[in-house]
Amino acid sequence: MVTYSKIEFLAACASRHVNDRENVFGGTGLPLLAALLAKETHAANANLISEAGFIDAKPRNVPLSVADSRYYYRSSAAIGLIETLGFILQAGRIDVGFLGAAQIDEYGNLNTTYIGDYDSPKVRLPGSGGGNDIASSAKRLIIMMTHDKRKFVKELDHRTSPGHLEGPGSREKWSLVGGGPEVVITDMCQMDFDPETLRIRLASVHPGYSVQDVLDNVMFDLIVPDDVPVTEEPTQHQIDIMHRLDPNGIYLSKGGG
Amino acid sequence: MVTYSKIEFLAACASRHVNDRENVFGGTGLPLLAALLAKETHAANANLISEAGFIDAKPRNVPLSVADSRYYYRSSAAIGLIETLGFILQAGRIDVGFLGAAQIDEYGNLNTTYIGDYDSPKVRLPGSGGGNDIASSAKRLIIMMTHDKRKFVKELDHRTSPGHLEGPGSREKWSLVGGGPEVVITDMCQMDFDPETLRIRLASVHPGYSVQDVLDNVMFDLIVPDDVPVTEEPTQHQIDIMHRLDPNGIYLSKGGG
Amino acid sequence: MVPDGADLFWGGFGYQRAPIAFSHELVRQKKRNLTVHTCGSEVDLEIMAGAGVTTRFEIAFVAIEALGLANNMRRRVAEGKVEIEDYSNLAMAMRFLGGALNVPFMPIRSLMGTDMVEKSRYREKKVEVMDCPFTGEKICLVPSLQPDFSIVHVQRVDQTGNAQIDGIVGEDLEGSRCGKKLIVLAEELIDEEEIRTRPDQTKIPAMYVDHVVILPYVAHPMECHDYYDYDLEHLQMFHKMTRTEEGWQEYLENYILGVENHYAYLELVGWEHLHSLRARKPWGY
Amino acid sequence: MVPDGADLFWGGFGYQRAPIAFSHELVRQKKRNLTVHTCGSEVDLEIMAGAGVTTRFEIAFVAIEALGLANNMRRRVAEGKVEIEDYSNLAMAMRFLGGALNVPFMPIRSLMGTDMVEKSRYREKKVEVMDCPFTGEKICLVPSLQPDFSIVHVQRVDQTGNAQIDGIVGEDLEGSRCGKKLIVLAEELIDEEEIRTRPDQTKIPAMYVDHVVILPYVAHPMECHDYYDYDLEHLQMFHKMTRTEEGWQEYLENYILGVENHYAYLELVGWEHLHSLRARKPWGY
Repeated sequence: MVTYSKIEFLAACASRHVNDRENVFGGTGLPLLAALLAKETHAANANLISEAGFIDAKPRNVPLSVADSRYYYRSSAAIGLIETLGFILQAGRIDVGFLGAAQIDEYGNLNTTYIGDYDSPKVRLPGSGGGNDIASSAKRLIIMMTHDKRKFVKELDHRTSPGHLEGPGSREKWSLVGGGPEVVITDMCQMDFDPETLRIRLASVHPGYSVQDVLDNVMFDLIVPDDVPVTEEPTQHQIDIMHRLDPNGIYLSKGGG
Repeated sequence: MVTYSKIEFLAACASRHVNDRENVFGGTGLPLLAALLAKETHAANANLISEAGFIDAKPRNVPLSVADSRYYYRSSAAIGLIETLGFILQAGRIDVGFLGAAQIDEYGNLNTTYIGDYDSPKVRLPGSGGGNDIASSAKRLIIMMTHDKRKFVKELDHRTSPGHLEGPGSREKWSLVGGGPEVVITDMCQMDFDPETLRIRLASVHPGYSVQDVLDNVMFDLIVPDDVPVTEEPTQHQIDIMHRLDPNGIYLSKGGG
Repeated sequence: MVPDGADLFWGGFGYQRAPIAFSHELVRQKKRNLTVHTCGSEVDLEIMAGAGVTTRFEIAFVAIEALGLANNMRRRVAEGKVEIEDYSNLAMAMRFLGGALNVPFMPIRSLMGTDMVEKSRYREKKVEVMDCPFTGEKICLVPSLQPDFSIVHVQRVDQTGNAQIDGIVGEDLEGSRCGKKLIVLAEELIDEEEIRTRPDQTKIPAMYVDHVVILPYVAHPMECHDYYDYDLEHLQMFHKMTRTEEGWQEYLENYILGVENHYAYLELVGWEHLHSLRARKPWGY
Repeated sequence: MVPDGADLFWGGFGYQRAPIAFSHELVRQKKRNLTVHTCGSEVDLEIMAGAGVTTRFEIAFVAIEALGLANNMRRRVAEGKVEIEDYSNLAMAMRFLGGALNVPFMPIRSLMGTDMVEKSRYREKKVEVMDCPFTGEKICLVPSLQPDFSIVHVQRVDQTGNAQIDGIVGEDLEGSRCGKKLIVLAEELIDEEEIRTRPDQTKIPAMYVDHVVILPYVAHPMECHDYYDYDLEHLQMFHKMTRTEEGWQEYLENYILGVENHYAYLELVGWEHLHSLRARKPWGY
């Protein structure tokens, strides 16, 4: 039996959502690890892009920042933000974007800016960064979050990035370029979106968790299909590659998603 | 006594309108020769810019095109059109622009596009190029034309580039960045603009021409001040420099302005 | 590859990196009803207008600059065979930028107060002058362009399509990104390793590129920075011949239709002569 | 040079070419009520927010990325001492582009449908959503920025101000052109001759530059491509100390207020340690 950490599980899980030859926004952290893992396994020709300006990157060490020079050498171009977020992303050329969030609602809308009231916020979070842009314009959006009841809320404290907004037709109303969220990956489960209502739906639960565990940890009505499979586990091959990619455990030794 | 050709006279005359340390759009032809002459005489630190993307150019041979590689070596930057026409010109950073025209009206509006009716034009001219942009946004505009009655018209066949439009307040109405035409140099005279009405006014006549010659060759009411001086002639020094700049006579041997 | 009726972004600016070889090929393949979008091109536009390949142009400028007017274009416009929708250089460059950014328009401060706003050929809405919602000023919106193809000529490209440009870029960065398909013509093929050693020298990443054509002297008789100078003799001959329809037809027959392909054209021009045009260091021409 | 109350474009992106030394100097000179405009900066924003130099930010992002949240900013916002007007990275980059182009706004396809459009702190009009006059689609206009000063950190500059940047440019090309005055901080002075030999390598022409400052390790503890890597140890210490107000005050006293200038700061960090961070070829870090 393969043994793995939570981080390794999540990275392997996320990596399966990257297909070969796709244009992927890598960022940092888990999404980057997932994208690099995908490139080392089933998606060798995925084009890893960092919003800071790096295109087709093949970092030999894991970057800590989207602007990290580790993204530079052996990339095929190093330009700037107008290139990546404008000419590439806004023009509809990004297949997959990854985002994290502090809060998500049942339509996959995200909050990465404030906890508490906007006028006197309790906690200032990082803000949108390129998040709103990616959520607006990437063809598919993969959301990665730690699973916590306070994060799966009926009402966001602040809507930073568009998911499916108010449901069918609402992204079209604003002529958003991208297709919106496709998958939400947490440390308990994977969720997708019901094609009819565009509301979050349970897709698979991770080994060791039950459907009830998930239901106990969301504050909205989660759609649960009749058949909920168990999420695929990482292979030893995937784990070995991750340790080669991050030999110093910069990401692998971290606690959360 | 200094002997000079018409071209040499006009280039010397135009060069006096370039001041040291100014940012100048050089283009090709006579304006370029004038700008280069200015840099070799009283305006060594004039910043010669070509709209194709060259900044602070010091060509060792006279370019035939705004994009000519002769503009490249020993310039301080070689970029592109968004840089020169957008970041530099539209942002109000160009002190002096030069334009020619097939027709000019009494407010200094210019036609460089069509002779005849727009719907079935008799002659297609080059069009605006960067002309409309330069006329809109350069602080000062120097216009160079061959003097011909059919060119100094009451009504343009086509208004390609803005002069003082319909007179006082009309450039402001469109929030144009630049100050509009300052001087018109022809092979007969120099004209400027009456500060009250912004209509063309005779400023000096070239040696060999009379005020009446000029009046006979404009189709609108030219303002003529009481005292019209004779235009300064080129010096031998200026002529020598021009011949050094254009040893093959690419521009100096040409017929017209 | 380019079907009749397609619209193109046309790269190069002035005498620099003009995709002349591509215009020859369009003529030889007898393409019809193309629309060309560019700021200011010269011999290539003359060829396409003269040969009846392109019937609509959205451009800012056409002439051979210091050499004089565009004779073919002048004749074709007078004959009513070519329509030109006139913009300024900044307007066209911004229209390509807007297309590359995938926004429907871009704001500029030119064109206002002139016939460039008032008169249009075939566009329903050529420009739109609006009151700025932030400052109240008048501002001119120009419609973005996303043509079927972008045609761009560069110095070097690798196997995968990553392209490097020396010297000025003109409007080619925006232009190469605004088209639905991008065809890159390059003077020289370089190894991917060379690209990946200096990624900040890549002007057009491979992800934009659909087709690559490697040919020498693509721009002849125009110039290609660091590679070759313009051929003044040939240019003057071209300009002189186009003064009459007969002269132009003779040039068309001799140099374009009468040769099988670009190499046969270069053969006709003469390799020794071409070699004499090669750029000298450090000037680049 | 920068007066109290001024607004600044702040260069660098993420860990790359952050003008840390300039933020230190603003703190030492006890500047107040500055407004900072940038996409995503990190340690420098923490320093300016923490020390009370900057009270307003128009930004898209603040955190130390992989290392975690921006503790100082979080405290100052909770205390009501700092106001943040939130935009996205693309929105900010386009605001700088619009400022550089001297047009009052730029259109983007982000922000719509979210609180980024609905909520604002102090701007009367933070964005404007309009119907496109060409296509009828909704489009979001963001107001352009032309701040009093642009602060940009580059690798090399010549005597006259022409600057070269290695690696990514982030938003610094637009940012360096949008400010009313431009201050360039460079790691290295090079001769004008070097610039004029390769003009297409110039990222910021001298005509935009008002002041040049030459200092080594301007970005420490962040990185500068081809010059030095980030100082992970120092970064982690910084991030750990900022978790409490006391810890931050201690850092502020030790590393910023307690040293006379940038060289004294470098002395404190230690030249041998700094030397160990120097970038290796061909990686650039």
